[in-house]
Amino acid sequence: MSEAPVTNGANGAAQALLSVNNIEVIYDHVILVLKGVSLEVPKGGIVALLGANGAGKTTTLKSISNLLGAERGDVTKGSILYEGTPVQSLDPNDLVRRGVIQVMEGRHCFPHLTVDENLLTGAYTRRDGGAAIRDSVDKVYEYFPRLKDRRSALAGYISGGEQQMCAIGRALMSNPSTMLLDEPSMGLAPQLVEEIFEIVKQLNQQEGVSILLAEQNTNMALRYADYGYILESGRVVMDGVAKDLAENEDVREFYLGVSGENRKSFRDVKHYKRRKRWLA
Amino acid sequence: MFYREAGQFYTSYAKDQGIFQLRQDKYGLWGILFIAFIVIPVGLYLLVQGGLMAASTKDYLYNSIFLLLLVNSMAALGLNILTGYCGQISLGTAGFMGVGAFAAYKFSTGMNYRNQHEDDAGELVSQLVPMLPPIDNPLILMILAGAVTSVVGVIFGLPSLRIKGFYLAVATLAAQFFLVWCFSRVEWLYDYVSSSTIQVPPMKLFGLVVTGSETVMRDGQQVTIYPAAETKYLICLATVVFFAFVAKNMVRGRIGRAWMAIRDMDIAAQLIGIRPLATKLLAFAVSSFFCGVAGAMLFIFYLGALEGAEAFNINESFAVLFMVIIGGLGSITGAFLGAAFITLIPIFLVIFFPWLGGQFGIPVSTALVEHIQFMIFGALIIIFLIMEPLGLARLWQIGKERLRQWPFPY
Amino acid sequence: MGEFWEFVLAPVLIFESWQFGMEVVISGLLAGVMYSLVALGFVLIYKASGMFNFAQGVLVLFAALNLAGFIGLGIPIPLAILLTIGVMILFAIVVEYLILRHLVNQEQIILFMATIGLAFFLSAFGETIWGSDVKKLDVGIPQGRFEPFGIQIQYLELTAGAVAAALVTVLAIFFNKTKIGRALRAVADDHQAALSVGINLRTIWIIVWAVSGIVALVAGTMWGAKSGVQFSLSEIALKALPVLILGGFESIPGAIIGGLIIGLGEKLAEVGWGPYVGGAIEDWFAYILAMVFLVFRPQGLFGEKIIERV
Amino acid sequence: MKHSERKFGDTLLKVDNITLRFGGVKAITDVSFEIREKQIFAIIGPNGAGKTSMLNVINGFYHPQEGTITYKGNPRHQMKPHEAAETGIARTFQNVALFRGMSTLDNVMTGRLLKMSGPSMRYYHNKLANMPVINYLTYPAMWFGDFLLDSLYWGPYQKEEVAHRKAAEEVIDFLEIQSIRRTPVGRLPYGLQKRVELGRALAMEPDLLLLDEPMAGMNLEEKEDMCRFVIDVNDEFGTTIALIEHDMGVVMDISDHVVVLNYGRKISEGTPAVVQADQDVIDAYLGVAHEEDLNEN
Amino acid sequence: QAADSQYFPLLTYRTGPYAPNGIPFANGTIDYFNYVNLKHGGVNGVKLVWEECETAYNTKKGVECFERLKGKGATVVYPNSTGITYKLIPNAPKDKVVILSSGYGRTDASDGRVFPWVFTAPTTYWSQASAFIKYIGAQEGGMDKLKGKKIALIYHNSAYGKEPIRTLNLLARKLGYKLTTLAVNHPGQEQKATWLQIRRDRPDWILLWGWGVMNQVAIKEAINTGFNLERMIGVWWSGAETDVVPSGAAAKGYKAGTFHAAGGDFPLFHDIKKVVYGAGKGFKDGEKYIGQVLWNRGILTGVITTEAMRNAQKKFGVKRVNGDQMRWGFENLNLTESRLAELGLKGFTKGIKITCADHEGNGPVLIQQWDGKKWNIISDFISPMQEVVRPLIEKSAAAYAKANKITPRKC
Ligand SMILES: Nc1ncnc2c1ncn2[C@@H]1O[C@H](COP(=O)(O)OP(=O)(O)OP(=O)(O)O)[C@@H](O)[C@H]1O
Ligand SMILES: Nc1ncnc2c1ncn2[C@@H]1O[C@H](COP(=O)(O)OP(=O)(O)OP(=O)(O)O)[C@@H](O)[C@H]1O
Ligand SMILES: [Mg+2]
Ligand SMILES: [Mg+2]
Repeated sequence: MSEAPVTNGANGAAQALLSVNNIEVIYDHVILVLKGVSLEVPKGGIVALLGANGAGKTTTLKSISNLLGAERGDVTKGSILYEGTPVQSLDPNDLVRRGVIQVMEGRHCFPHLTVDENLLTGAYTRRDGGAAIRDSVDKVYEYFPRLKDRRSALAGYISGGEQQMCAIGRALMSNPSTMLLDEPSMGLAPQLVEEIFEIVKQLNQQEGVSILLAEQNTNMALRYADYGYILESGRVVMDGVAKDLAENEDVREFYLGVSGENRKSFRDVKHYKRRKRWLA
Repeated sequence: MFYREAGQFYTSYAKDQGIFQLRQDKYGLWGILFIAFIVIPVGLYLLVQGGLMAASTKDYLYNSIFLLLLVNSMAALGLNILTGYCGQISLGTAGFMGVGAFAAYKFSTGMNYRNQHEDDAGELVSQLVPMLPPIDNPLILMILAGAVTSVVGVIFGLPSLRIKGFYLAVATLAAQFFLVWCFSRVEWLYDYVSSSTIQVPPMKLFGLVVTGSETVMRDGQQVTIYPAAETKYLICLATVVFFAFVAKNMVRGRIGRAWMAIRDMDIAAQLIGIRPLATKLLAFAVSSFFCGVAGAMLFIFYLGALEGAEAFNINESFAVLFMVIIGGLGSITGAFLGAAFITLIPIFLVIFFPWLGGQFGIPVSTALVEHIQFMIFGALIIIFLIMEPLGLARLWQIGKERLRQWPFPY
Repeated sequence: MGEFWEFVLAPVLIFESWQFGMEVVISGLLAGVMYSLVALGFVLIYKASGMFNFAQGVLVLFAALNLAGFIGLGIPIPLAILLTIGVMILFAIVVEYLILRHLVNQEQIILFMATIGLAFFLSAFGETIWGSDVKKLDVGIPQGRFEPFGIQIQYLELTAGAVAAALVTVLAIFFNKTKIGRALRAVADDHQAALSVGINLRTIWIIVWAVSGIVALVAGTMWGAKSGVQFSLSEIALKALPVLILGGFESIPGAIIGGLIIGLGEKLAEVGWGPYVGGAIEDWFAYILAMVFLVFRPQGLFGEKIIERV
Repeated sequence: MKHSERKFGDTLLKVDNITLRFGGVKAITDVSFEIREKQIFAIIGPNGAGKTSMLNVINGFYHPQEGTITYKGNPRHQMKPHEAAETGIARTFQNVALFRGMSTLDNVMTGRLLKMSGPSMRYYHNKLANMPVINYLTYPAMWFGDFLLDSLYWGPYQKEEVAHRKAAEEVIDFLEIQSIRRTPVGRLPYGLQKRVELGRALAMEPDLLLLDEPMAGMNLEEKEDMCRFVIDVNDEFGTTIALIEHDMGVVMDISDHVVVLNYGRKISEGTPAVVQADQDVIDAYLGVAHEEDLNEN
Repeated sequence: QAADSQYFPLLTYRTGPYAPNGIPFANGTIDYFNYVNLKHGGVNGVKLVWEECETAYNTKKGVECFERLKGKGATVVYPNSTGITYKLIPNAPKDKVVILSSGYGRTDASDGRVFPWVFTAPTTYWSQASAFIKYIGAQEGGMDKLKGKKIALIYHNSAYGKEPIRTLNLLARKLGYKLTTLAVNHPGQEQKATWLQIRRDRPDWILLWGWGVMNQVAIKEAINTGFNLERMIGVWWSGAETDVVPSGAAAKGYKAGTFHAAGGDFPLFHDIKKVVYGAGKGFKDGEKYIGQVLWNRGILTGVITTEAMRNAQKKFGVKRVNGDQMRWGFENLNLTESRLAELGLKGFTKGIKITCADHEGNGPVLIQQWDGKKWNIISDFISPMQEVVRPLIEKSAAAYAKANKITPRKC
């Protein structure tokens, strides 16, 4: 397992905080989803994980945070190291204690808990006392004033976007040192999307939080990330420094859309399916 | 390698809508039916004739194993429709089976009611007056039993509009307890006999004795004919196969899709136009019909005489639910697999342990066997669930998927 | 008054003799509390994992069997109680290790089925170890009765009432005022999300199963004092189920209130209507009563709201 | 075709002064608008503004405390969701609400249910509309007959099933999800699930299609595909579409008319261009950065 | 199967809710068989072999057991549960297996003309019910004193529990007492409502027709509500040691019916202790059951069987008897008191004489009482009111014959 080939790291200089080496994931004993994915997150970096629907982004994140077991998925090959130690045998809660927290796709709030309680649950692993936790709650409410209005509503009843904020806020409550964000911008109003990325950046710069970000909003993701990986059908097909990726022609065509004067209206999109060159 | 769809194309939707996606599956089913209908009866007959098997062993296989298996499969099919396909957990199955049994009894004896009066001497005289001609055709009885049970099932299904999940499960116990109470309290149901026990009257089908016995003169001698185990077996088998076919048709068509929609997400189902109450009640009706047939079958063929409160007690309800869950919710095959598991494993263990003990010269007490059997059975349930929460049917399916891909691992 | 009305009003008419009426009421309420003791165990586990623990009845039997067994071995009662508590904690650990951790994030019905397997196992296991004969269980709960104003009240039931009240208070405080309480509800809502925020499902489950085992011990002691300890003890779970749905699966106080309503309702019905229809109606009456409440409040009186939203 | 040239029909749905409260929370306050036939109608607004709630009101899942809804000229009161569906309103959901245990094909086929005999008495009503007197006896009888045929999968029923399968396959082809026909939808990635959900709604051949954030969680390419489907549905079948979306690019490009909600109130309404320029909208929703973003593009 | 052995399937229940009763009962019969083998080398040299099968008192399981074992040469079966008895009766003539249900099962099967294969010897529920009334009459100072008395029947809500109602009702019409029936559902853990009704009605006598935990709770409730236990009589399935265990000494005074002596003071029992347990051939922990009510009942079953078998051997001059022969042996059994004494069971029960028409024998009933430590017989044998019971049996059997198209034998 440990013999997995060393991948082309982000940039040899920064020490890899999290490294995923050539993992293979199988669901339900029969469905092979990840076919050897390797990636690295340097300490203090923001790494974006891009790719189409079903490419395996969520699966990658879940295998890092050890949540796959709950979905009858298995990492059958490869290894995952966090701060140099393998984490596959750890409980998810051990990882959280070590500072790795995941915002799950699909707004997994606790529906029968109020927004407030949801946030407090996020601080479950913290040991620094009630006052500090209250401060964090206030900070989350500062980020998301809309949540504050609905703080005593059951999370099951709040709107989709509010649930998304709740899930993100809940993750922030644990004072993480590494965050795995699975499509944080989904379903949020444009203004808020901007804000979310600002928050991410702020956490990264001020508190040194390392971030692995799975996103569909490629535009935004590449703007904020340092490094990016592009996943297609369970394989990394391209990776590189975010700026370079953003300049790459293929990436521009398929993920970013052509901006500027040439920007096509969604109304005029051609009625034929284009083929991605690298899938040939 | 051989279990592949390679080369099998369907050129019409009608074909593609067939029960089986794979020709091999179809042949498999025909094979199983062939075994069940022909190989088993003929084979056992030959074995007994050839002196390789005791006649009583053959009877044991039919009367205690095959019949019970068929009855349980029938009940599991019924519950699977309700719980597996429509998502309504019910613990009233035994009660509904009881309704079927008692309905069959009442129809078979002509719906007697009691006419009671005091005669001149002040003695109480009572007599039973039939309201309908007695029916002695078991097939008709089973259908009637199913129909009556449907009605009862619909009544007890009404609260399902409001009550969901485990709340509904527990609420259906109301049906269970109430019905069982009726079986021991409503004297009309058991023709006023003091012990509240019902007994199946003699019946014939196609000239064959099915229940009871018949005394005829043959060569100037009185001969009593008892029902052959094969007769009972084949009747039950045909019934179960027919209803399994019906169930499969229902669940793969529009009705089944409506049920599954309600099961998977009832709000979304409503928003695409499915009426929740009607759909759930239909599931209750169909499921109860099946359970009613199973109850009638249990009564007519398997037990012959029964006491409602005992034969249909709550544990039977649980047993059927186990079959459905272990077999696989929402799978017709699963109903059979589950019934086989729950019916056969305990019998197997009970026979196996004393045998094993015998091999080592250790006498095993029956109580210990029973306890070990329970422990192993419980452990097996847990192990299976951990291995595959979706039941034996899913395990079976995974096996097939693997086979399809074989020899490639994924 | 016509016969019809006499029948309809039968449960009220028993108050013609107010002493008897009061006796029915008090007995009913106290019997209800006895059910609550069993229902509490269900509530605890459901609250913490969304698991409908079919094995709760067997757990009651198992706990009582152990206690009676230890006492039967000549161990002094306080020590026997401690030992039994130890066994229940050990049991919780084993259950978590062998079963629960493998069933994270499964559907409720699957969890339910697993507890059935557990019930099979445990009942046989307990009897294999301690035998099947009826065991006397006497831990010094006062027997006998007293009769203020000619109303008969039994000490055993009064004790049960007091114990239940104490238990509920303690448990309610424990689960509502501590961080664990919130975590429990989170776990019951969504295993995966709970994992993702760092809640240790395993510890939570061990705690809850152990507490629920201890509650089962209390219930087993009370019921065992009444009937001796034997297999049938596991079947009182069926009497606790209507209490459970009436009060709501997640509510500790609900278990008590539900118990009171069910106990009172079924006794009034049985004493009032029973004689007219041949008796033994209380079993189904309890369920029908609970069902009627559910039709108006599908989550029980104090259960958590069923969230319907798209 | 530029949308300024597009022609719309009569008013299909009219929403008048709707107010919806949950306890103390006002999700919608006094909102009115009209959706015309063949229009692509967008509802936008910040999170929690009441957009989803509005759709829920339209298809009968929520019952507003005040206000009226007129659909196809008929005012409705306390309509049940399945009745809304019977009158031709279909929708997709913000948090995907597929039937997870079923395959893609079956999910799409459930969309055909209302068009099939059997489940809906309305079907018989339509079929027998000119024999009013005997209806109440014949509906159940016919239903039961169909039910029996169903259980044997025989004759007319099989034909019907095949016919609907054909219709479902058309939808599947249209959405290009042929390859996942037999896959249980629970296993599909999020984006495909959204597409299947659209397929289920389309299979209903609705008059009014409500889409709740159909493009959330998709990348550019997939969004383009989705837009194309929406436009095609609108063009080819003339289906009226009301959609909620947070991607301004999409909304501005494909919608004909936009309503903006904020805190449950309507703050602006008009063509995309008008709305985009509205300062209230910019403050409440689009944000300054986005303004730049759009300008920059 | 060896010619010098006779096979017995034993449907016993050592687990489940009724296990506490089932264990001593099963042990009794087996201990006796064991004893016969060890002491006498079997019955006339024919070794008794047997096989137990656990029914857990569940009909389905019992049926499965019987079907499995009957082919191994069974000639007699003890269904040990009313439900199983009912199920086995119709097939008995075909299976050629005698059904012996002593003191349980189907009472009207005592009519040997309709049920040639079923034996209820020595007594039945209906006999017991009438004997109880006789006993109560005697206690009250004459049958005429029964008029206006209130008798409450607390019964297990099942076929078993309902058996006596018909007889008791009939007698109530005749003798003028007032009968209230109070049903208790299985398992009977909770009987508050029943005992509240007892408190309200204040009956003069209570008859307890319970089973399993229901007995223990009923006795406890009687004590707790302060009912005079001297006036509470349990059926013979409510009068074993296990039933009074939870109450212990407090149950002193409680009475129950039985059809054989209580206690272990019979020469046979001492001999069993010596021959079986002394040689280490008994059950583990089994010795404690010797002399217990249900163990004694198990012995009686064994005795009736071996005596019937002996009878058949003599008549047909065979060693191993087949089903038909066994049936003859039962039908012509005359177990006299002197024979009982020979067996070391002097006074254990009244002589049993079975005839072609009457498969019950003479149906003697005894009353025993719990003195806080053990059961003591406190009455003489009470003969049931045959003039009332027998016509009931015949009527009921005739109805069965009609429904099942059976032509009764001529006797
Ligand atoms: N529980 C599961 N069982 C079986 N297959 C699954 C399961 N979860 C995901 N898959 C499959 O794994 C593949 C990758 O899914 P994943 O959710 O990781 O993709 P993704 O990149 O996150 O897509 P999206 O952008 O839509 O979220 C998909 O093809 C999906 O069908
Ligand atoms: N059933 C309900 N019970 C209580 N409050 C509700 C309910 N449904 C909606 N709300 C509240 O109404 C408000 C509007 O919710 P809605 O879902 O309509 O927002 P939305 O505009 O769709 O937002 P988003 O863009 O985030 O999806 C929210 O604050 C929500 O909490
Ligand atoms: Mg994803
Ligand atoms: Mg919304």
